[in-house]
Order: sequence, then C-alpha cells, then structure tokens
Amino acid sequence: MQDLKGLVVENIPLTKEIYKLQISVPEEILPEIIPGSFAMLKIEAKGVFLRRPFSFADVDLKTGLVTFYIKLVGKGTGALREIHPGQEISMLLPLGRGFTVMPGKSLLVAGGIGIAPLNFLAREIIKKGGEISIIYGVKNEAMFIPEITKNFKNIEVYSEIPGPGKKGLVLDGLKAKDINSYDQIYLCGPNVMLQAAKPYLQNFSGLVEVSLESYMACGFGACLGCVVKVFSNNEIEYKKVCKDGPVFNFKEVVL
Amino acid sequence: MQDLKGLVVENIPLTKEIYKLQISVPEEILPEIIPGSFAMLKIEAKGVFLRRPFSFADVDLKTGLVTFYIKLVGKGTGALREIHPGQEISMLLPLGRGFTVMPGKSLLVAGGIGIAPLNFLAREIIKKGGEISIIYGVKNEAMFIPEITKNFKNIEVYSEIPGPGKKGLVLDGLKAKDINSYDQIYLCGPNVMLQAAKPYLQNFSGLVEVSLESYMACGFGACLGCVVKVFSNNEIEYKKVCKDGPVFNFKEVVL
Amino acid sequence: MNLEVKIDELTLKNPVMPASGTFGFGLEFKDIFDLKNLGALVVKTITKNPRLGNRPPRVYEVSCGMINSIGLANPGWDYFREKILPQIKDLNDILILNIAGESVEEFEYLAREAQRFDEIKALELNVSCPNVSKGGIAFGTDLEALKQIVSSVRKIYSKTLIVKLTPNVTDITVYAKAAENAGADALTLINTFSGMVIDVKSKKPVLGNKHGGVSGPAIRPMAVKMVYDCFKAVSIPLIGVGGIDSKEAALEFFLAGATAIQVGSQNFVEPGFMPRLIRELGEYLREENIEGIAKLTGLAHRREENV
Amino acid sequence: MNLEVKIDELTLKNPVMPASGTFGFGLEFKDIFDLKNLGALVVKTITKNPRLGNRPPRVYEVSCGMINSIGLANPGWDYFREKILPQIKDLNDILILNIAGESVEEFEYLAREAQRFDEIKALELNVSCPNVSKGGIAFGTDLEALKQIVSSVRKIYSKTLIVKLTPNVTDITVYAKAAENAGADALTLINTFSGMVIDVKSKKPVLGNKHGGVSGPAIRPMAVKMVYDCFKAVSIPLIGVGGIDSKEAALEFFLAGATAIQVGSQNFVEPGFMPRLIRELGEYLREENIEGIAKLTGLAHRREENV
Ligand SMILES: Cc1cc2nc3c(=O)[nH]c(=O)nc-3n(C[C@H](O)[C@H](O)[C@H](O)COP(=O)(O)OP(=O)(O)OC[C@H]3O[C@@H](n4cnc5c(N)ncnc54)[C@H](O)[C@@H]3O)c2cc1C
Ligand SMILES: Cc1cc2nc3c(=O)[nH]c(=O)nc-3n(C[C@H](O)[C@H](O)[C@H](O)COP(=O)(O)OP(=O)(O)OC[C@H]3O[C@@H](n4cnc5c(N)ncnc54)[C@H](O)[C@@H]3O)c2cc1C
Ligand SMILES: Cc1cc2nc3c(=O)[nH]c(=O)nc-3n(C[C@H](O)[C@H](O)[C@H](O)COP(=O)(O)O)c2cc1C
Ligand SMILES: Cc1cc2nc3c(=O)[nH]c(=O)nc-3n(C[C@H](O)[C@H](O)[C@H](O)COP(=O)(O)O)c2cc1C
Ligand code: FES
Ligand code: FES
Repeated sequence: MQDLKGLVVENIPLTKEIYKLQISVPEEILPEIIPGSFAMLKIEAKGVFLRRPFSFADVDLKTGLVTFYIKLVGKGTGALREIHPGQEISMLLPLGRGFTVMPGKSLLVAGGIGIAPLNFLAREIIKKGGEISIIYGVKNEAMFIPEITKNFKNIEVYSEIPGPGKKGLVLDGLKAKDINSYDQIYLCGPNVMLQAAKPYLQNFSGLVEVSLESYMACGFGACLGCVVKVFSNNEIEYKKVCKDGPVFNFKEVVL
Repeated sequence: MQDLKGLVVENIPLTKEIYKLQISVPEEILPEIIPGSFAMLKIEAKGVFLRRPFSFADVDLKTGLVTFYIKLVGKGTGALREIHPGQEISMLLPLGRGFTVMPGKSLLVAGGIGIAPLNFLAREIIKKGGEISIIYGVKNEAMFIPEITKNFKNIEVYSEIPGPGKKGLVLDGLKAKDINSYDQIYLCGPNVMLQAAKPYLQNFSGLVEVSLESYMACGFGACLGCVVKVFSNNEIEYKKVCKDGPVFNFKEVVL
Repeated sequence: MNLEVKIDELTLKNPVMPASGTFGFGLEFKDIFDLKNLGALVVKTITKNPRLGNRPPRVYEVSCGMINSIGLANPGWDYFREKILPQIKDLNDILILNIAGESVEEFEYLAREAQRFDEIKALELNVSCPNVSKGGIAFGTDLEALKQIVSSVRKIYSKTLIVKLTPNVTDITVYAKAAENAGADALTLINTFSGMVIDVKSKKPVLGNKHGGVSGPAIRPMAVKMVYDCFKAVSIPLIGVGGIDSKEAALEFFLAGATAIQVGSQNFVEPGFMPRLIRELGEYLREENIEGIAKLTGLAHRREENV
Repeated sequence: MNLEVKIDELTLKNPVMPASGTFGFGLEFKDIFDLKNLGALVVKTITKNPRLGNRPPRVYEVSCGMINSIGLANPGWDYFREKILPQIKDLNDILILNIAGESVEEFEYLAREAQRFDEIKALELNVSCPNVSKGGIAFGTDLEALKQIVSSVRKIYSKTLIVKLTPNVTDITVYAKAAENAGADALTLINTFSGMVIDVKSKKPVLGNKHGGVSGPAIRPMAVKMVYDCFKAVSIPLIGVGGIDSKEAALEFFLAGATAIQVGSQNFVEPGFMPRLIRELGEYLREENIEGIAKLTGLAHRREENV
C-alpha cells in the first residue's frame, strides 16, 4: 500500500449516472494493481471526511493510466465528478485481495457498476490466454456503459426495464447458460443479484469468486469496520472486505 | 437583505496575499449597496461552515459588477481564491450600516485590506462633489494594491518595511497632516492602527467614522455574536458590528 | 399530504420552527420569508432582567458547526413585553416564549407573566444554556433543580410547557423522565454541547468567555441518539434539534422519535432554509406516499423489531 | 528543539501516538512509515476472550467525522500474547496495551498478565467504549465501578497505568479525580461520543448495533474543553485525543493541558499523518523558538491570568 498523488487525466460522463475517471499514477505501482484490487480516493469537498473506495476498472501499463467507472450516488461521488484534468488526487493503493486469474473458460457475471472490476479481470484473463463470457445486467440505460460491449465479443447485456440488450435480470442470463461448461465463475454486483445467484451456483464445482462491497473507513485493515460474515472451516467469522477481500470465495460468503 | 446568487466574472491575484473578485449581481440590488456595507459569501469548501463577510470595494451600476478585495488569511479566503469565472456564489447582501457621505474635505485613513471599503467611499464622495485625501498604510509589498493609487490623486502610501511609498506607519501619515483642515475623517484598518490613531483624533471636531471587523456567524443581526463595546449616551453597550455597524462613530467605540 | 403536528394542545401547521437564539425575535428574517410559513416562532431566551451577554468574541467556526458564548444577551422581560411582543405577536399564530432564570423564583416570575399574555402560546424553559455562570446549565444537569423548576412553573403556567434539555449529561433519559414527571408537556432535545476552541496564535481560548456551546451538523449524531433514547423513555412529544441542515437530517429526527424539529445554526448560513425545508418535507411525503409527517415519528424503533 | 515528554516514568521521544482501535496492531501502517518514529504504540483494545465484535455495518461517515460500532472486536489475550506481541514488540520502544474487561476480575486478569511482559510498558484501561453491552461505557459512567477497577488494577500493576475516560458524562473532572485518586498515573481524554445515524431510505439506524461512537474533528471542541477542565482538576499528565487532524488541532490540546496526544480517525484518512505531525510540531517549536513541547502544556491557562 502506498499513499500517493495521482494526476487526473480525464473525467467524462458516460451516462447520466456513470462517469469515467482516468488517473495517471507513478509507474512503479502499476504492476501491483491486479483485477479486484481497489484504491481509496481522497475527495476534497464539503462534508466528505472519509476516503471512498473504487475498484480498478483498467490499468494501462504503457500510458500509466488507471481507469475507474464511477456511479453517482452521493456527495463523494458527486464531488469527484467535478474534478478536472490536471488536478491532483490523493490515493491509497493498491488495496485488497484480487481475483484469482485461472486458465480455461471463465464466466463473468456483472450487475450494474459491478462491471468495473470485471472489465479489468476480463482483459487480464484474455491477456493470459483464457476465454471469457460476460453477462452484464443493468437496471436501465443510465446504468449501461456502452464501451464495455465494444471491449468484448462474448458479452450479453440484460436490462431490467426495456433498454440496452435483452429485457431481463442477470439471473435470466445465468439460467440461459450451461454454467457447467465453464471452468470458473466471477461475480460482482448488488446484494440482491448475489442472493439470487447463490442457490443457482451452489452446485457448480469450479471456483466461484465474488467481489464484495461494504462501507469502509480505512480500506487497509485498520478500523475493522468493513466486515462481512464468512463461513469457512465450519466456522462463522467476520472477514474484512478491504483486506481479506474484496474478492471472496462466493460459496463461503454469508450474504 | 437578500439571499441571492451572483455570477463570478473575474477572480485575479493582485499581490501574493490579495486577490480581486468581481461578481455580477442582479440589477435591482445595486442601488442598495453603499460604501461600508458588506456581503456574506457562502464558500463551498471542505471545513467551511459559516459564511464570510467582505466589504464592497466598488460597485459599477452600469455593468452590474461588485468588486471585493480579499486578503488570504485562512481556509475560507483560500477556497474563495479558487472560484472560477462562470461559477455561481451565494451571497447575502447588502448588509450593515454604511458610511455617512458628507460634503467638503474628507480624509480617508486605510490600513492594509481596510482600503477595500474606503476605495468605494472615496469614489462615492468624489461622485457627490466632495474632496478626498487618502492615507494608505501597508505592511509590505504583498499587502499593497497598486490599482488603488491609480484611482486617486491625493493618496499617500506608507509601508512598514521598505516597500511601496514612504517608509512608516499610517500614524506617521496622520501626524504629517493638518487634520483640522478636513471636515471629516473615515478609517478602516487593523485594531492596532485604530488604537494608535484614537488619541490623535480625540479632539478633532468633525465626524470621525470607522468601519470595524469582528467575527460573524450570521451577518444580519440574528446571532448576537459580533458585538463590540460602544460608549454612547454615557453608557457602555454592546453593539452588533453587522447591523448597528460595521460603520460606527469612532469616538464612541471602545477598542 | 399533511404536515400538521400536535404538541400538547397546540396544532402546528408544520413541524418546523427556529431554535431559540438563532432567529432573534424573527424580525431579521422578515425580508427573506413570511414567518407565517413556520410551524411556530420560538424567540431568543428572555430573562427577567436585561443581560448584556458575555464579552466578545462570542462566536467562532468549528468543524462542521460553530461555537457560541452569547451568554443569553437579551433586553429583559419588561422591554420584551413592551417593545418586542407587540411587533411580533402577529408574525405567527404560535409564539413560543423561551425563558431562563437565575433562580426558581425568576422562572416563576416569568411564567406568571407569560401566563397573562394570550399571544404567548407556550413556554420553553431553557435550563440548559452552557454560557451563564448562575443557573444555566447547572439547573439542567442538577436533577433536583430541574424537577423543582419544572414543577414550580407547572403550578403557575397552564398552557403548553416545553422543557429544553442539555446534552451535557451522562444519561439524558433520566432528565427527560424527571421533566415529564414534573409536568412538562413536551421536551426540546437538545441545547449545545459544551466546548472550547484555543487560538494557536495567541495561545488563549478564542471566546471571550473561554468556553461555549457547540452547535451545527457536528452534533447531529449525538442529538439523534438522544431523541431516539428519550422516545423510549417518555411519552410526551419531543422536539428534535441539533445540526439540521437538510431534509434528510430533519427526517432522521422524526424517525428517531421527534414530533417536531427546530433549526438552529443553519439559519445563519441559509436564512431561507426553514421555508425550503417545509416545502421539501411536503414533497417527500408526496413522493413516498406518506399520509402525514406524524406517521414518521419514531419509525426507526418499529422497523427494528422486524429485522 | 525538544519533542520529548514524560508520562509517569516513561520518556516518550515525542508526544504523538495512535488512539487505540484506529491503528490496529500497527502492522497495517508498516508500509507507510517506520513505527519507531512514534512517541508510543497503542494497540487496539484487547479483552480476555476473543470478541467477534458487533454486526455490520460498523462504520459510517458523519459530518466532519465518523461513527463506529466495532464493539471491541479482537482476538483475545491469548492469541495476542502468542501471535501478535512477538510481531510488534520491536516496532516501538514504548508499547502501550489497551485493555477492557466485562468485569473487575477480567481487568485484573489482564493486568496480571500484562505485568509479566517487559515489552508492555504501560496499560491503558478502556472503561469507556460505548459499543459493548456488558461493561464498556457503563464502567466509565459509574463512578464507583471506575474507582473499583482502577484501584484493583493499581494493586496488581506496577508500571504506568493510564485510564481512558468517556466524554459521555455530566462532569468529566469528577471521573478524572476519581481515577487519579484510585491510582492512575495518567489519563487519556477522550473516547468517542455516543451517537446514532438513521438511514432515511431504510428508515432504520445505519449501524448494525444501532448506535455507535462519534469521532473526528466534529468532537474536537468538546475534547479540548475536557482536557482544559481536567488540567485544572488533576495533577497527573493528560493525553488528549479527539479530532486531531492538523498541527493546529494538536497544539490546541497541548495548550489546553495535554502532555501528549493521540491520533484516531485521521489515521484512516491519511495513514502517514502521524509522522507528518511529528515533523510539523518540531518545525513549529523551531519557528516559534520554543525550547520543548512540554513548555506548551496548559499554556492557555497561564495566559488567561494576564488578560
Ligand atoms: C471495494 C469497493 C469497490 C468499489 N468500487 C466501485 C467502483 O468501481 N465504482 C463505483 O461507482 N463504486 C464503487 N464502490 C462503491 C463506492 O465506494 C460508493 O458508491 C461511494 O463510496 C459512495 O460515496 P458517496 O459519497 O457518493 O455516497 P454517500 O453520500 O456517502 O453515501 C451513499 C451510499 O454509498 C455507500 N458508501 C458511502 N461511502 C462508502 C464507503 N466509504 N465505502 C463503501 N460504501 C460507501 C453507502 O451505502 C451509502 O449509503 C466500491 C465500493 C467498495 C467497498
Ligand atoms: C464587516 C467585515 C468586512 C470585511 N471586509 C473584508 C474585505 O473587504 N476584504 C478582506 O480581505 N477581508 C474582509 N474582512 C475580513 C474577512 O471576513 C476575514 O478575513 C475572513 O472571514 C477570513 O476567513 P478565512 O476562512 O479565510 O479565515 P479562517 O481560517 O476562518 O480564520 C482566520 C481568521 O480570520 C478571521 N475570521 C474568520 N472568519 C470570520 C468571520 N466569519 N467574520 C469575521 N472574521 C473572521 C478570524 O480572526 C480568524 O482568526 C471583513 C470582515 C468583516 C467583519
Ligand atoms: C448563537 C446561538 C445562540 C443560542 N442562543 C440560545 C438561547 O438563547 N436559548 C436557547 O435555549 N438556546 C440557544 N441556542 C441553542 C440552539 O437553540 C440549539 O439548541 C442549538 O444551537 C443546536 O441546534 P443547531 O445545531 O441546529 O444549531 C443558541 C445557539 C446558537 C448557535
Ligand atoms: C473505528 C474506531 C475504533 C475504535 N476502537 C477503540 C478501541 O478499541 N479502544 C479504545 O479505547 N478506543 C477506541 N476508539 C476510540 C479512539 O481511540 C479515540 O478515542 C476516538 O476515536 C477519538 O479520537 P479521534 O477523534 O481522533 O478519532 C475507536 C475509534 C474508532 C474510530
Ligand atoms: S475498511 Fe477499515 S478494516 Fe476494512
Ligand atoms: S453576526 Fe450575527 S448578529 Fe452580527
């Protein structure tokens, strides 16, 4: 973990609710950034005290740029939208335990802004010679990031209300697949999506990983604030999303 | 008093410590703005809760612009320096009791950023056919606003450490004058300057007015926070700088 | 959608009123909005005799709030009755007089006077000001004194009696119950937190009176918790106050158990805040399809049980 | 220029240390700076038995601060002694163990254990956590319980004994004096303020445990006042804590009467804050030509007399 200053290079709206933030970071740190890891950004705005966590949605080793897809939800994400190219931003990074990139066929299941870390993961899997399919479910047009579908061939989009892609939920997409034709499955999305997917994936024999969210004060394991219940070795434990995760074995997580 | 939005038109540094902020305000309000009155500006920045008071340094009835000269002292004035042309700013205005503009010869005595309201007053006196002389004392170069000396002919500049104008204090300027040749005297500056001038002006027979500062929460008489001691009608009273002032009869003020 | 709330026998057309001492006598706000819009008008604390208040500086900014040591500066009851009451009695149907005394007798004196004026609809007893050396917070933290003041005033005053409590106690519910048992019809929660700011340059406390009372969003979580706790402890209506600067902040207080709310420091920052809040609360009820604001009171307690 | 301070028999090379529970066991910060730079290392509260802590959510932002209901989650004394102590004992010369118990016996047990370990240089008794149902704040607000815990531990523990007090009391000086009389060598002032945030959408308290403790700049004026008041009331050294996020904030505490300070929530926002603060305090002494930081302690009191 380092506390360093990044330089904002681009900050553009992608939809009414989502924007894309690109930040130039020092070269040395780039190799440490892996899919599923995240940064805590310091937002200098009225009423924002804590940093805010955002997953890396992409890293470009050549340009030294990291990309975030950010959904507008409150004062922090609201203020961050106003940051201009050329401004500096303090970032703690890289944080957390990322996805386990595996060979073979991977199914990536994203709900809403959950696509952010999976975009990065998909690129990484492809880079390492793996195969991917993506199910990308959104609520509506405002939550849909068009450039994602340009990045990947095997991607199916579902929209809760008529909008981009097919009408339906992520779960509909999952049901339409022969999940056993995949070697592993990765998920990121809202709790309702994860809860719905859970019984459906219970018997899947391969690795299933999920990237979780939780409210964080520090992001690096010091406050013990961000815990989730995990059932492993026949014991219920609280694990830190920021340090033991955000990527967990999906089957062990108590949602 | 109105709570309205102004549009920032210009915000430029004049010296290392002083900047000039020009804001376009609705036309109807302009005639109510008089020398000595002030506005409470709402500064949207981390850690700033209360509004900040600033005296009008000028008003242009034709362009609808008001001018503030602002000295950098802390977080509010620091954040305000970053406001861009085109941004809106919430202002409460006009506030306070201004100077009494009188015919004849007026002496204006300014210390540091105290020049702000006196600049406006000087223009107004001249407009009404009066005559003015200005003593403008500053600490150093960084506190000296060059454009002030361009605005007026009868102006003498003193600098505490060698810098613009003569070396010396405001009081030296005052002593060099035959103050009895003036019909009235107006002051604005730091407390040390006012204290030094006090005994010297005690026997002056004309009107002596001073614009005071004090820490303000509301700026419009609601909190009772900004009081100063005033001795009038043989009684010590607390008067509100924001509403009973900021302009007071200098002889009545207990410094 | 209905913003009406009841505090004892009074029906307020909406639950929003100014916090004492942050709204003067209302006159300063007349330029900004029509005070008839308010649920009630609460005036700055009045004492028997005029008070100059503490020496300046009396206000200062703190993180997400402010600190004050005004010290109950006010012109005294006689001046208020003669010069101010006539000017403000028609500004709002429900005028609440906030009073403080240096002794039980002074409280009694003021209550007796207030009882005589029809235009005064309720009394709010300030037993909680941290800025006066005699009485003030001492009454609010001394359980016996609190009981004595409230029951003495209760004997004299037959209209709505509200007691405003200080948060500077170990367990506010003890004081809330004591005030209820002594005859209070409603409680205002809370006054300011005792605090101090030291000026690093001069190496002295910033305020002339050294310490003062902290208000603003900084104290909101503590205020919300106190309303929540007192809602369980007493059955009289609660008026929530402390750091309300948005619709969401106001809603927290209703959900915690407040029947009405007061706005303090935010009046300084945005003098038109209260009418905006009233409008936004109305819109909220409409959007959420909630029949009346009163339905929200204490909802955070009920929800819990279903977890 | 000298940053050294003395707390009882301990000489700290500078007056800056982490507040318990905001620094883990220090290990998370090792990437950011060398913990040897700190005046002392204070660990997260340890209890006799392991504690899972409260159900999440456990942290949330509030205006100029945060609220937490961690609930003293910790691996328990045995695990700490076996697995953690060996890892951290060389991180800093002065290791302060913060402990809490559900009973006087648990405090005694832990004190007896701590006494055996040379690497533990001082105990800080947490009698003030608002987030546990047994013990916790109840001990800190019950004067008799406080006296009993402190004097029982004092009998067992011969090294430096620090007692950390809760601000959720009517008059903290009463508790400060009681702790001093019961044998405390120093006091840490203060733990968090009890508070609550309600989620307007779900209409429920945000925290899994409903209420929590408020920390950060929002509580600083209250913390400074408590240090100021206790400085007059007791003669043992005070360790000031509450909302320190800058050199100026730290200086307020020294001027109010603190001998050393602790940094809490700010560690989350800026993990490198403490070494920066130490550097800036050194620069400050140099610029102001003050011979040692200890000269600042309580200066706001002395200045007053000359007003
Ligand atoms: C590991 C991780 C990775 C994330 N990655 C992304 C991402 O790539 N893109 C994206 O848009 N969002 C991401 N989020 C969510 C993002 O952190 C929150 O939406 C953001 O912090 C909200 O801040 P706000 O000030 O706008 O909202 P607020 O006004 O503070 O609150 C709105 C809601 O946002 C959530 N929230 C607020 N602060 C935090 C916090 N510190 N930690 C967690 N949740 C919080 C809470 O549920 C809160 O109710 C991620 C969260 C985590 C934990
Ligand atoms: C009637 C009046 C007119 C003024 N006109 C001008 C002007 O034309 N140009 C100019 O540069 N300055 C003017 N000032 C002073 C200006 O208001 C302060 O310098 C400014 O508020 C400092 O804000 P800050 O956040 O930068 O400082 P902070 O970091 O908050 O504090 C630095 C110091 O500034 C002073 N200060 C801070 N807030 C206030 C406040 N709300 N009211 C009064 N003093 C405060 C305090 O002494 C404080 O110690 C005027 C003040 C008053 C009362
Ligand atoms: C400047 C100021 C003056 C106050 N004067 C009084 C007063 O005279 N009587 C009183 O009962 N409360 C007084 N208060 C306390 C407020 O009524 C209110 O309880 C407190 O400010 C908390 O609310 P807030 O956070 O919304 O400001 C005063 C508060 C401030 C800020
Ligand atoms: C997340 C969190 C956990 C805490 N855990 C403890 C603890 O275990 N023991 C303790 O004595 N204090 C604990 N505290 C209180 C702090 O030590 C400190 O007293 C308080 O946060 C005020 O300081 P601050 O405003 O600088 O954060 C905790 C505070 C926070 C924010
Ligand atoms: S956010 Fe602090 S431990 Fe995870
Ligand atoms: S600043 Fe509030 S009364 Fe003057």
